[in-house]
Amino acid sequence: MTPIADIGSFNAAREAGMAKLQPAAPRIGVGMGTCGRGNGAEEVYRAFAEAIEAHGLDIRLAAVGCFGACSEEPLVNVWIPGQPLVILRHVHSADAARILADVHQGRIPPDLAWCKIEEWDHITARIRYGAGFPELPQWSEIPFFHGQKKIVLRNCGLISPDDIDEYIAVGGYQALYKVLIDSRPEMVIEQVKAAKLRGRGGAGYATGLKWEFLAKAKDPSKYIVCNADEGDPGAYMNRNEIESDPHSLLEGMIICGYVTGTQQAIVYVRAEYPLAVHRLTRAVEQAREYGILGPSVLGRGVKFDIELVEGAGAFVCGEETALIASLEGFSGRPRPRPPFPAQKGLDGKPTNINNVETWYNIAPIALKGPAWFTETGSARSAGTKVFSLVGKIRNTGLVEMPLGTPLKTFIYDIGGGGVGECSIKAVQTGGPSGGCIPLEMFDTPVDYETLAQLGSIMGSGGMVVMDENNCMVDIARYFIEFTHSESCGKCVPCRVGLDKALDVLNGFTKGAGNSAQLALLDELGRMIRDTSLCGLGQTAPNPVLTTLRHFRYEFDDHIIARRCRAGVCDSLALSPCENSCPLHMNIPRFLGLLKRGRLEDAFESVILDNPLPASTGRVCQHPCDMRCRRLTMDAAVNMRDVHRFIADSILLSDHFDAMVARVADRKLPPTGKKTAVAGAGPAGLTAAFYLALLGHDVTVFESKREAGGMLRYAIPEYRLPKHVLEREVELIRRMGVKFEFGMPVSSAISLHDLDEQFDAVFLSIGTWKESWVHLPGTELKNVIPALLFLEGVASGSVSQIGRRVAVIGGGNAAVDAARTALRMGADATIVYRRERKEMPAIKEEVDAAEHEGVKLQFLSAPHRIVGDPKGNVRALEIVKTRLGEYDLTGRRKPVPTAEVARVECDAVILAVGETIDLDFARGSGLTLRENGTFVVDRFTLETSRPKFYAGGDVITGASNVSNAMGYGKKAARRMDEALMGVKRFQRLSGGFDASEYEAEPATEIARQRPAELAPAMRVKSDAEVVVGLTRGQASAECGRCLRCDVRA
Amino acid sequence: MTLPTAVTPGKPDPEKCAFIDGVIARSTGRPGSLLGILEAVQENNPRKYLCSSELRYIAAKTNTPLSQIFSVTTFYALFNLEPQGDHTIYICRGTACHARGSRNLLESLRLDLGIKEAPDEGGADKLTLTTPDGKFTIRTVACFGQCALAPVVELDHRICGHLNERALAREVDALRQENHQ
Amino acid sequence: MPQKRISIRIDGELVSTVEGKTILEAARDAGRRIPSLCHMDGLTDVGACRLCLVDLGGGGRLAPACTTPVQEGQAVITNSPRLLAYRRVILELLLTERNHICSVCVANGNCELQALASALGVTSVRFPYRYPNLPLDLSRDRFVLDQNRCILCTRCVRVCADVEGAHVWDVKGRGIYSRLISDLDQPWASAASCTDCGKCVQSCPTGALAEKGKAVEEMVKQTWQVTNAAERKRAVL
Amino acid sequence: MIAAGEKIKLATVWLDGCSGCHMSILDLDEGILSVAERADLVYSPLVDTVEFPEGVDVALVEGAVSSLEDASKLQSVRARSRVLVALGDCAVTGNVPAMRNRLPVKQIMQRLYIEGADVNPGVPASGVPPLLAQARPLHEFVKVDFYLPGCPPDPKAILSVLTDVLAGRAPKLPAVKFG
Repeated sequence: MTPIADIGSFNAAREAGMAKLQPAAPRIGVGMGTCGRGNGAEEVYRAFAEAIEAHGLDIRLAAVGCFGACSEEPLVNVWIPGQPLVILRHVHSADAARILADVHQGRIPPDLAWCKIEEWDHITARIRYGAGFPELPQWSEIPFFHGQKKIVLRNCGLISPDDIDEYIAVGGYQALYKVLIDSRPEMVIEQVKAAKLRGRGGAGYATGLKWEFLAKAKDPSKYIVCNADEGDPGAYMNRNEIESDPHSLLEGMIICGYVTGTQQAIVYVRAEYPLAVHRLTRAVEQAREYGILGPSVLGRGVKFDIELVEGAGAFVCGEETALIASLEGFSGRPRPRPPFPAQKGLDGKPTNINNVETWYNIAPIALKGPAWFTETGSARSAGTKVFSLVGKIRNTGLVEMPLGTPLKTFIYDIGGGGVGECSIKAVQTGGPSGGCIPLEMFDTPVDYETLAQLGSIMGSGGMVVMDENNCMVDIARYFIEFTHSESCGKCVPCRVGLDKALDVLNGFTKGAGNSAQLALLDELGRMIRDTSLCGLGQTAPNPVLTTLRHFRYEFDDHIIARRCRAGVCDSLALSPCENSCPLHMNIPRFLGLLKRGRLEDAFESVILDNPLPASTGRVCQHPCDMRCRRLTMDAAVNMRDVHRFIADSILLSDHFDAMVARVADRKLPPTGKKTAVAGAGPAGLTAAFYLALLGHDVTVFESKREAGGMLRYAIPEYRLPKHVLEREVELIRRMGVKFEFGMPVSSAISLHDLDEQFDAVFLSIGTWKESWVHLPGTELKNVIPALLFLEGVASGSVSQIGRRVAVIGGGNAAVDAARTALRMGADATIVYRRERKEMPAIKEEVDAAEHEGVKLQFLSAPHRIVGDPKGNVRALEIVKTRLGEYDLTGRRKPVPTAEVARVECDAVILAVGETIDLDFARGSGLTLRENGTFVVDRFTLETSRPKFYAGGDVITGASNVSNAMGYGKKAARRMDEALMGVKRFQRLSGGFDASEYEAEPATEIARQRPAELAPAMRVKSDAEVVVGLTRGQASAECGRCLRCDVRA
Repeated sequence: MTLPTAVTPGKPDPEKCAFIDGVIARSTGRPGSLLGILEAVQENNPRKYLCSSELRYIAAKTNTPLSQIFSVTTFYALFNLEPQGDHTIYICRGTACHARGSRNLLESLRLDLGIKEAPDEGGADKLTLTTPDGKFTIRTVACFGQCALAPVVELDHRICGHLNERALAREVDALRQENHQ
Repeated sequence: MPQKRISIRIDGELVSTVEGKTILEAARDAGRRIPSLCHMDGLTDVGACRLCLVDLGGGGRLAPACTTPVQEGQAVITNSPRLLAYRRVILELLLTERNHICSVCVANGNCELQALASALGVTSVRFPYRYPNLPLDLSRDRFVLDQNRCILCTRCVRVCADVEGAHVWDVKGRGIYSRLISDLDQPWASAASCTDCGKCVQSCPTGALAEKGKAVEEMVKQTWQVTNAAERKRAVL
Repeated sequence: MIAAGEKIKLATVWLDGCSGCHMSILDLDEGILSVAERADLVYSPLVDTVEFPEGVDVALVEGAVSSLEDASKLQSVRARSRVLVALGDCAVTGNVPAMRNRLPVKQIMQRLYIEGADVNPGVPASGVPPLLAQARPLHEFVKVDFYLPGCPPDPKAILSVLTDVLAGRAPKLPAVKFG
């Protein structure tokens, strides 16, 4: 290899590179970064190589870097001369042969093709590939790439990192050449200053100023250091940059060396990144061979060389003074500043340290100038930043965005939102030095200052997305555990303070903690932040301080209620299913008992946890399914159908009386306390049942004629046969609960009367008012709220509803109403303004409705109801919507378009949600929130009036049956504690010996599904659609439980 | 006090000394040389650790105080002062891996290999555990930078992404089989 | 070359000092003691204990007085309520870290940690004690190392490396698991590098390094001797 | 706070300590007379009341909490006292009793009663309250109103605290030290 010494030899190298990049034959590039390799890219490469060899094909194969879309790996790019570069995704070694066969014939396999690149802006050069493949989208049209601006990552994934010629071909070392020729080093420093380039390692100090210090330092021996000790968990952009494009780093450093008069440089790179070390070593060797490094850079008489030092695994070495100590052969313990490294750094010499990514911006700035650079980014933070988007997000990978881009663009537009059904709740930025930013603040533009205002930092650009399955207390604990183990131990606040903080946080996650400790943690955090010696300690409390600021309620949950809603802190829960259940049913217990054939014991276990097991076994939203650990193996255990089986087997059998007696035997002795429950819905019935078991006198006041609330009046017969509900109510009655029907609280009996006559009162009157949409035409005949319709059908007062029915809404009530209308012989169409996956209704119910023949019309917002002169409905006019910006629930807002359509119909059912009866609420004299719900203590459910508790929809707004029951159960426990002064609730459910249902290895069988009536049969009657599990199925299903309740 | 380093006094064998001399000669005077020397010597050791005779030899040859060498080798996570198992399994404890359940992986692997809880010293958050038969070493790493593959485990330098407990157990079984052959 | 005189304000009071001094020195010259533990006259400062943090105003970070040079016109606050509260927390943290049982300690009554706790009004500790299980090194004839009392100020490390030139001591591990070691973490008596000079013992602010045979309250450190030795050495160099 | 001029009920409690702090109380010398004028000693190792009485105004508690019995006694002391003073290092820091904390109880018992026994080796099982895993200071169990460190605390400091409390003032501690 001859050194490059003039423009001629420079151009020769460039042409050689171009011939490799765009040869006369097709070229296939396999993405061989570490993440590609982790996904099998090596096998893919080998398969290509072998097949090319075996068939003697004239196809060039190259190992390129990573294109950033980690979730689509392995990525392969294919270039057929004259055509665009096509990116293929999820390529497996088995695909190699057919790809080659296609490419050989000038085709691209359509199933693997993702997008195409017709021309690429390497910033330092433009490379034109060609036009063609009209069926393929441009790369920038892919949501993951849309809006990205690749300055730092300009070459990543397109050129071979092991080949300096290819780098030169795309304009590499041209900036260096220009700078050397221009021979005005101070100009370059001015340009870097004018470009407002700030350190990309996190602190954001102006790079140009640092260079100026170094240039001014008179010492003849000084150092430039590249900090490639990337240690932030969750951030891997530096690894990728070096692995994919090592020469850009070298070029940036050489330019700095020349303009600051420095001859020695060091790259301090993590030993955990072997591939990066390997590629960088190779790049340095090549640069030396070409005379780009060495005694006379590009023949211009400037001396510069680069050494590689492998860090040995210490996060604190990211701190510049610790890094210097490490280079000097000491433990990486930071040193106080002053003196600053620019004055006295490595071996006491002036030293400038910049992060990897900072260096990647140098060549573009030197070539295109500061004005071009500042076009991108925000006013204070110019340019782009590479972020690693990972965690609970659909599209993971490295994204390079202009600084100042709002957070929600990252999360929803590029990241594609949460994984599965889970909703995102926070983003952690800046690694262990950063903080958690809650959903409500996703509008925040991402730059150095705004993140700092939120208590976080930019850091190296890690963005770890957290969803509802992540516990923020655990996350705070995790980060402190990390910094605790990475603390160098030199200064007291960090060494001992973090140990104390970890102690406190460990306690919280185990259910040992109190508010005094919470206050102490806050004080300690501030103290560590303000007094620690180095950046590690000063920022280590950020994850705690931000979670305390933004997620205080989760800390309260752990400390006061001893609950972890996310189900992460396993000492606080029996099992993930129990934790997710609003009633906290001991699910492993009833599964274990039934598995052993102990049906009656299983029933006792179930009924003590849940007084409406047959109803909830049919209509519960079953959050347990989402949390079941079996889900990671095949499918969740069908817990809901098993407890329905258990409940049906007893409630609907002649064991009923005997079992009622057994449950009644558990009643605690009479206490003499009188309690009242307002509302006989799920919450009220549940509270009444437990209050009775606890020995209190219970009277339930209900405005309607029968008990059950929504279960009785809103859920249709075909989902929940009323005779099943009646047995449950009967059981509750036999526990001694008295019912007063036709007695609405406030009109028939006042709160004042209740106060006088009872020792404690539980208000659970539900949400019975249908929300009304302001829509022209709602005054027409046959426009009816869903709840009123369903209630009318349930009570027999409504028996027909026209021939063609349009139902507006996407919740359970909408689906129930449509299916009920179907059973009355009507045609039903559900009109919903968002997409199917966003319907709040239970998925199985939507599917069933569709099978039965309900039509679903999505992205349709009601516009007006068209009537005839007689006041009859003729049609529903709808405006088609499209999905626009993301709202704060992480769903995209439906935006009306100009397109209008008609749904011909003669009746319209409005199912847009229920609200609280505001007249009652206002009349109660209790403190209310703006939406009319009662203000209660989150943990005790006490209202603003002594003795009065509230739960269910009256405090949450319309929710679902199980949530309401959970509140009923909690209220009974809290009321009992207040009445009796001791905690007695646990006494109710004792008496189950764990050995009775010992764990055994789980079986491998698939999830058991209950039989259903054929759709054609269903619509002809009210018969129950889901038949339920057979005994054999139920018992087999129990064997699938992994028994998370058993701890090693 | 039981001291692992006091058990192997004396000088490393001549072959090893020659190797160490070579490494030192190549790196003397270069920045970061001590770390580089220690890394190379550990890599050269068949059990991938630094024994005290090696440490003493390096100290003498590089004119570095013994206590400084010990400080360095215990400060950086990369260095081992104990022999490592035939197979090394690294569990990534980075944030993305944590958010996707790497703690459960670590726990189940520990139970699977029959290793009792780590001793308090050194902290459970940064651990190196070797099975009594010396077949497996479990280690944690702060972050592999493989976050998009979370949760990630490295088995004998092979990265495996998107693992669950069952898949990890299968991988470990495969290593065990390898051992038997 | 005569050093340039400058004036700074310490807690509002105008103080004249010379360029090149640290805030800690300037304050002491002016008769103001800023609490410190890792500082010892004659040794290079490391800014580790953070007790001498002072407020330089302007909303910036707090700065350690021992390593921050004075600057003309500087306004230094050494005793704001925030600083006092932080110092107390630092002492609390140190007291919980190891087993500081003053009543049975050889340095009782002559301990810098104990004296500072008393002076700053630390009468109890709000954080849980760690009670680590730590060894006592009695191997040497004349001296004892009791890890239970060590606060990792590294005065011994520095005096041994910089003044005596032996570098017997260093710190192993990191974070809360940091421990003082001699040579390859071996019994002190077997550390060949030790010259038995005892400078480390005299430099130790607590009872961690002590003369053998001393009973409770008997160990009085002659720190000044070490300081003199260090200054003599510096003068020679 | 104690109203000035009222005769108060004073109690002293001895948990896991050497009784040195009580000796220090006795060392108040003539100071004790001024205290006696203003206070009735209603419970103490020095008097023979068995049950800790209700309505105590000031309780001085010596010693660390080492056994289940200490813990439950301390709970009732706290419940029945208006002002609780942690008296001496054992109560404030754990001090000497806490020196066992680094070792598991079982190991200590083994060493003491089995390996160290000349006759009848065996861990006593009856008549002794079960030890807690660690001896810990009072404030880890109950709220402590004032801390009076020292081993033993200086009698002058005790007197100063008592005088302040008797006068209805928040005690202003003279300079005290651990140890």
